[in-house]
Amino acid sequence: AATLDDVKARGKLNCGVTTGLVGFAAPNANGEWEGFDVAVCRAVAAAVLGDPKAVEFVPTTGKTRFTALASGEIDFLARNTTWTFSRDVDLKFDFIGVNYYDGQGFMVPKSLGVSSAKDLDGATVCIQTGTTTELNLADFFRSNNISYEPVPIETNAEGQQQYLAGACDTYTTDASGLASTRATFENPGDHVILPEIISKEPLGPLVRHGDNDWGDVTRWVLYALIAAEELGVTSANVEEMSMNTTNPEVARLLGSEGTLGEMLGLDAGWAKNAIASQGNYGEIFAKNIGEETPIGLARGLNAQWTDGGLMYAPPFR
Amino acid sequence: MAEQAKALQVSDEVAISIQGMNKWYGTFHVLRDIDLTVYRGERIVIAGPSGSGKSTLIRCINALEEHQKGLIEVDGTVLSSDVKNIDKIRSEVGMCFQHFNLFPHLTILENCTLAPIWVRKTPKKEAEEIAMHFLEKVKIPDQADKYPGQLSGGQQQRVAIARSLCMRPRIMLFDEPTSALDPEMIKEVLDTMVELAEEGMTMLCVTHEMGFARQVANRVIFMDEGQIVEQNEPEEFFNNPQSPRTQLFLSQILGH
Amino acid sequence: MAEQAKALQVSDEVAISIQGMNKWYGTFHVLRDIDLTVYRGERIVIAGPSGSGKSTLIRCINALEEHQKGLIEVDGTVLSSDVKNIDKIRSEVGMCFQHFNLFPHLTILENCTLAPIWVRKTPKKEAEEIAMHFLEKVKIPDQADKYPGQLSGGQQQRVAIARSLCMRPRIMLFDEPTSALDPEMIKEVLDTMVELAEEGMTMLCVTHEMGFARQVANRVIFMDEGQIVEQNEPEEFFNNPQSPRTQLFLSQILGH
Amino acid sequence: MSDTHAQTVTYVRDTMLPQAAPPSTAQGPVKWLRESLFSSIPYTILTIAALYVIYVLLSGFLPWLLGGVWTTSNIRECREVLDGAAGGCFSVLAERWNQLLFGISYPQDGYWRPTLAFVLLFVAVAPVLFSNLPRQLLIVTALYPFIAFWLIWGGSLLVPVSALLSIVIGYVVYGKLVKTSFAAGLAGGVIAAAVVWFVLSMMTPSLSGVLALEEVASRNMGGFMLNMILGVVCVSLSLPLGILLALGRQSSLPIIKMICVVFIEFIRGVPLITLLFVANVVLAYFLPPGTSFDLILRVIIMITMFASAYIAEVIRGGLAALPRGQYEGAESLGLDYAQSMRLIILPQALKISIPGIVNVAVGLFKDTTLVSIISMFDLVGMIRGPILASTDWNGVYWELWGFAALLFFIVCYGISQYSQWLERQLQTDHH
Amino acid sequence: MTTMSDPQQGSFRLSMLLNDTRYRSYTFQFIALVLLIALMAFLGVNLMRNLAEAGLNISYDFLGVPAGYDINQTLIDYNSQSSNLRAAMVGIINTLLVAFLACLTATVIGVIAGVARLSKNWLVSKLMSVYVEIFRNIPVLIWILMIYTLMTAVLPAPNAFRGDNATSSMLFDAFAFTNRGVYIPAPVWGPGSMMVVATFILSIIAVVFYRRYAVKLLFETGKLLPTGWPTLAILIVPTLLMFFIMGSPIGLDLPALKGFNFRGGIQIGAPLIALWLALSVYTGAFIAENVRAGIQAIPKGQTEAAASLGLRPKRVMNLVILPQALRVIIPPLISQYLNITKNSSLAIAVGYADITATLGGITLNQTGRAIECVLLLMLFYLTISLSISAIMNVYNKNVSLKER
Ligand SMILES: Nc1ncnc2c1ncn2[C@@H]1O[C@H](COP(=O)(O)OP(=O)(O)OP(=O)(O)O)[C@@H](O)[C@H]1O
Ligand SMILES: Nc1ncnc2c1ncn2[C@@H]1O[C@H](COP(=O)(O)OP(=O)(O)OP(=O)(O)O)[C@@H](O)[C@H]1O
Ligand SMILES: NC(=O)CC[C@H](N)C(=O)O
Ligand SMILES: [Mg+2]
Ligand SMILES: [Mg+2]
Repeated sequence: AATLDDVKARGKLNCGVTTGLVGFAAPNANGEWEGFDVAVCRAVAAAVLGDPKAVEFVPTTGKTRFTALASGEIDFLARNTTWTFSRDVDLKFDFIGVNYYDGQGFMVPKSLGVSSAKDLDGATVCIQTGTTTELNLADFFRSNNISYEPVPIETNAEGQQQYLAGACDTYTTDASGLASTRATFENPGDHVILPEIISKEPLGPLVRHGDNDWGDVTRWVLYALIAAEELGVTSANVEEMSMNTTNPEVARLLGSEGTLGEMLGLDAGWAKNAIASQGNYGEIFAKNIGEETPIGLARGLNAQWTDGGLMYAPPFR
Repeated sequence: MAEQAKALQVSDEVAISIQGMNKWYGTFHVLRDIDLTVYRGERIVIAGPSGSGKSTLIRCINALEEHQKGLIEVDGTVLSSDVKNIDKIRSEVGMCFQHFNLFPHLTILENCTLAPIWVRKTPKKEAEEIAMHFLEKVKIPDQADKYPGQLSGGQQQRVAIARSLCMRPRIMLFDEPTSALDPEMIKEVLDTMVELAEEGMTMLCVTHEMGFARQVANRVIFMDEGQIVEQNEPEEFFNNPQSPRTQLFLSQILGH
Repeated sequence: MAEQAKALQVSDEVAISIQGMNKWYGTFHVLRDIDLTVYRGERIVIAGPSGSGKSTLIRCINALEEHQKGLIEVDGTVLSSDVKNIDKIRSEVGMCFQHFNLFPHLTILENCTLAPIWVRKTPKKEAEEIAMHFLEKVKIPDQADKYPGQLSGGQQQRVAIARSLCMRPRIMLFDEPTSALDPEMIKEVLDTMVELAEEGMTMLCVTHEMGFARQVANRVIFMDEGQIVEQNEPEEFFNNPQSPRTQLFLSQILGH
Repeated sequence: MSDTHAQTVTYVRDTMLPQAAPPSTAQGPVKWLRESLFSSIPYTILTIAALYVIYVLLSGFLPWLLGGVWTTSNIRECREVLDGAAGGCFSVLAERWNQLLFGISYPQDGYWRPTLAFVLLFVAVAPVLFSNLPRQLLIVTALYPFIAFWLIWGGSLLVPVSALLSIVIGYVVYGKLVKTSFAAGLAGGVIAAAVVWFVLSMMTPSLSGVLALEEVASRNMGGFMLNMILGVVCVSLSLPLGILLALGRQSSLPIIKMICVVFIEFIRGVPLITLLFVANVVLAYFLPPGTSFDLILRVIIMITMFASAYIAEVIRGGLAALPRGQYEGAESLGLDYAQSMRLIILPQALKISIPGIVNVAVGLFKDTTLVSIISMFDLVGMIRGPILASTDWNGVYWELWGFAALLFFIVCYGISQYSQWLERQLQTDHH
Repeated sequence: MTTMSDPQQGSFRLSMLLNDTRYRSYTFQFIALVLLIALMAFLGVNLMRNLAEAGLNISYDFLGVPAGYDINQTLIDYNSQSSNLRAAMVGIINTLLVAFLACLTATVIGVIAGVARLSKNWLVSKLMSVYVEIFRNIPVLIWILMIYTLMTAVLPAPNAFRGDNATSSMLFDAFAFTNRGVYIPAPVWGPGSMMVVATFILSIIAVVFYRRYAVKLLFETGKLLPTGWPTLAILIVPTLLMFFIMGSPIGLDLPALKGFNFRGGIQIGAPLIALWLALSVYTGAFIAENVRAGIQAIPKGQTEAAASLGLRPKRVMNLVILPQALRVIIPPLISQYLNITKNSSLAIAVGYADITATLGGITLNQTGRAIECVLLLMLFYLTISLSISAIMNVYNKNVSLKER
């Protein structure tokens, strides 16, 4: 059950992603996967195998993702998955951290004239099955004592279809998912995301419970990306920084000092490879979902702790 | 017995009259200018090579096939495409098929009472009595509650005859009623038919049983290529055929 | 010819010996205490009413049916449940069925070579030569490449005989080999069997062909209700039956 | 005219009438129209109703089909070009052609490989389907699995060659031993094949570059190709399994019979979807820890089991249709069980069963679309997932569904026509 | 009964296990059994180890835990606080509902198409062949998805009914076809409505009795009563009378646009309709083939014999052809029903909450109890199919034609 050895032997990382959520994970016209979650997969591959392209992407739905991971079909699941108690404890997975702090929101057409989620009494709601949002939705409406009709769907693509066809009045999922879905609309301006955020959705990658070595590897790759931003290491300057840095933590991170890589069972340049290929956390964010992209998400909670956000990597020591 | 059957009176009343009747299957001319008058009480045997149109002729008479030209009149009713007329004629004319065509999902008794009840509106009880009467006549009253599948071929054909008789037809048509039977059973069925003949039923019978023809027919009609080629009394027909075709046919059949 | 066949020597060597054999179907006692010794070269005809167990007896001899009590010894091999013994006996004993049971998906030649090749491990070439030899013997070598469906019943039965012979059996069993045939074809098959008899083959034959029995058998066995009721030489058997059952049976068969 | 009367019946025709042409009402288009379309008032109403239905269907369908646009690169352009006119955006088919047929991740320069395998498939199945073709073609059939495997999955040619070699050697050994006993033959054959395979597979890795095509992992198969692969592989695998199950179910040995009955009835009692769920979510729990089949393999296992249960029932029908005499004939000649099955019973039973098997195959092929529900990207999965989700083609439903329906229709209709032809063939040629 | 007496009895040799017909069947069965047990043990041990390794266990406690999710179409009381078991019940009922509806319509479609395919009207019969060939040669999943797309993408959304310049309008102000489903009026049972319903039920019984009486009268006296219009009259008149006598106690609750959706009336959700229609037309094509084959299996001679006895075409059909054809048609028909039930599991593709979607989908996912859920799911389908084939066996025994 040593996943790390399996991955090395195989020469490829099997990484579970969504079936398509632009900005997070979606194949482009050439069939290459791109996105925020994809970058994490590639960073892990770069760190473990030295090659960011050595990844098999396995598209999963909200329903199939956990069985894919549990059955060993994938080694690593990076699919905007919410860290919850039962998934961690009961389903026997280990979340290795949080790469996006999110919450559940609602999107409605402007023409509907709704300005608050509490006005949605009697609405038809598109909802992905097998997700936390499905459960939150039930709780939200019940606690507010209003009614709704769920339209269960399997994938974001279907949700988008139904929503645009007017088969549901509102679409609810993680706010980031809503933003990315809206970005693909012909007229994104015709739709608004309601102000209520009805839940906490800390999204993070996860691995099977019990293989702590593999858990450590992936956890620290993620932290390496976050720490890199904090320490000012970018894909552009990583080579240079690894040669001549005065900051001992940067040196340890990039493998020019200490044996962190060895301790993980990787080579010394593990973090360097990851950062060089994907950039640091901030770069990844900006490139895939940041304000410059059509998705246009602000850093908000996902800013570094030094900027008042929640991104906080433990020390590399 | 034969003598007795032959001696029966043939009345002057016309039972079936066919005039200038023609039939085509697509462009194939099956029946050509058929003229035939059958008197009440006549017993006619139709013979001829395979494909000569014997079955077709018989089936035209009770409107199982449509004819395209000419006139068929049965018991004074002209056969037209009028459903009423067809119904009338069919209830006058009974028909017996080569393969019996009993209804396998009904008992023998039900087979016999079905049409009297639904067509003639005979009360069931009465219909059953009639049916038993005719079943006795064909000598199988004890099989009344069995299903057709449980009877032998000869018994089935006799039931088929009884079934037709239950409608009290004035004319019976037989289309090779014995040719699907084993030799022993042929006799059973022919005996039944001879008895019918003795009672004066008007009968048209397609058959190659020349013995039967000799014994009961008062006319034998020979068909070839859709036409009536020759007709005569049985003795004459067999002993002294006129047309060369008839001669050829008889030489084949009898030599066999 | 008959005389010639009859004149053949019957050796003292025992071919089949059956002692106290009993068989049940479920609780139905089909064969009761059968004792029978067949000498090499003997030609035995088994007769008896339907259901008397003739087929069952024959089928027990080559283990198509299992018997439950008693001893069957064929050519010195005791029939036990040992597969080796069964195989040995089956390759000594040829069998001919009422319905031929040819393999319709194989040509005549393939039908005949199948068992020699797969059971006797004869090379194909040799097997084909043998097969042609026997097909000539039954007078249909020219049909070798046809399929059974293309032959007449009589021809099929002769192929079935040839097929058995190809295994060079020392004993042949026939179960009503002619009863599924048309009268003309019966003769063809009987002729073939007479020839076989003339060559001294040990034969057990269930048949109602009394002519055949008279001509070739040197013993006729009469069975009823699963028991051997009477056995005798054909002349005696037919002219002077002892048991009342035999008398009754013969009167029915011969009077027919 | 004859003047028949009861008393003077004698009549002889002296001139035979010739064939005459039927009256115009009894022939030609007039008769056809009258009889097949307007024979009575209700029929006439029906005809008019049917004509109306046809009109409605065609008037909706034809402009859409004929006015279609084939060359735009996304739905917005397409709508612009159409400018409100009726017409389909068939450009989605042109633009996503390769994805529809091969999925998203099959190497782009390798499309010729599955295409070639597909073409060869026809050569390979032809001699099986049409018994009047030369028997030598069966060699192609026998080689096909290896060629197709190599073409589609790639890798060194040596792998399929050594598999072929070990099977051939195994068969030779089997052929040598089977004359003594079937069990010995089978065991010997299997062992020989395994040994050869083992020896060869020790050698092949060092030669992995020889005649190698780029390797493609199973999970990269997609599109219609995936449906074809699943259909062909599962039907061929399920045939032998189905035969064994059918024989087992006919067996007189109660335990073996019971095992087969339970298996068959169980499989036939549950929907394929639940079996796919098993493949997807629970099968891994039943395999030794650490083994991880990829999903396609698991799906193939489940679909094969599914198909074999249905095929077993078809073959059982074929077995039951054989007269008892065939079994007895074989037995009385001294053939043992294995021989009589292989030489006498199965050839006949299988022949009777072919139409039924073909029907199962068609049903199975249609059912391969169900894998899209466990998020595999077969043709339906491709359409529901990546293509409809993409910003470019979001909203082009009918063109895509129509295309998928058409592909399946062509294949299934073709096969079912074949099976009907075969049934007619079988009806006429019972010798 | 004694066994075959043979001289070697008692001296048992090992080779007899393979060569003796008495023992070798036991040998083979023993081997098969051992193999089976080995396989089971192998799977079982793996399961244990895998579960232990993952720290899971098999337990059905989750069935009692609140499900936490909502279901849109339920026939029984259900909310997100109901247990998973209750959710499974909802699923079972929904499966049975759609299967029942689809069986009904598929039969109607199939019978009509099958009979029409035999029609002498060339156009009609060709049209039906085209229907049959098209529908049975395209996967049912594609049909389900197409019809669902048709529902959601072509029908108007409820807000198209809104406002002064609404682009869509309701049919008779009572029926609304929207992309969320179809809304139809629901009956409202006022006081006294029970009387009306009771009258109606009594009328149905009366019709049955009337028809029986008609046949009996025919059998007894030969008088044939008309059955067509009296049936209609008995069905309608008393009920209508009672309805007015009781002061129109049954009202209609018409659907009306309120808020986001139509409220009131009965809503039939789009997924249900898509599934129902698709299963009906798809299976209808197969049933049409069965019906056609069944009718064609009856020899032409039967029709001719009946006709020559003077029976009219309608009677020929009812008294002679149908009773025979039904024996041929019903067994395949029942297995088509079974197929419908199994294919209804494709509900999951359109989000209809059948048993596969609730127990095998959401519950499985939210609880992670994969093995348990799949097991229960299979058990359910197995129960259904075994009961149906039991029924079929009984039927086959009862109707088989009596032969010699
Ligand atoms: N439905 C049909 N369509 C076309 N041709 C037909 C049809 N029925 C019969 N025929 C043809 O009409 C001719 C006369 O057929 P018919 O059955 O009347 O002959 P038959 O004298 O009864 O022969 P048989 O002694 O073989 O019964 C035959 O050539 C036959 O092929
Ligand atoms: N498989 C079986 N199971 C039960 N009873 C059987 C079986 N086969 C035959 N019988 C019965 O055993 C009896 C003897 O049958 P067998 O076939 O040996 O008679 P037979 O003398 O050959 O008659 P026939 O002349 O009709 O062939 C018959 O009463 C038959 O009903
Ligand atoms: N919408 C999604 O696919 C994910 C939903 C949510 N974050 C979950 O993990 O359940
Ligand atoms: Mg005829
Ligand atoms: Mg017998």
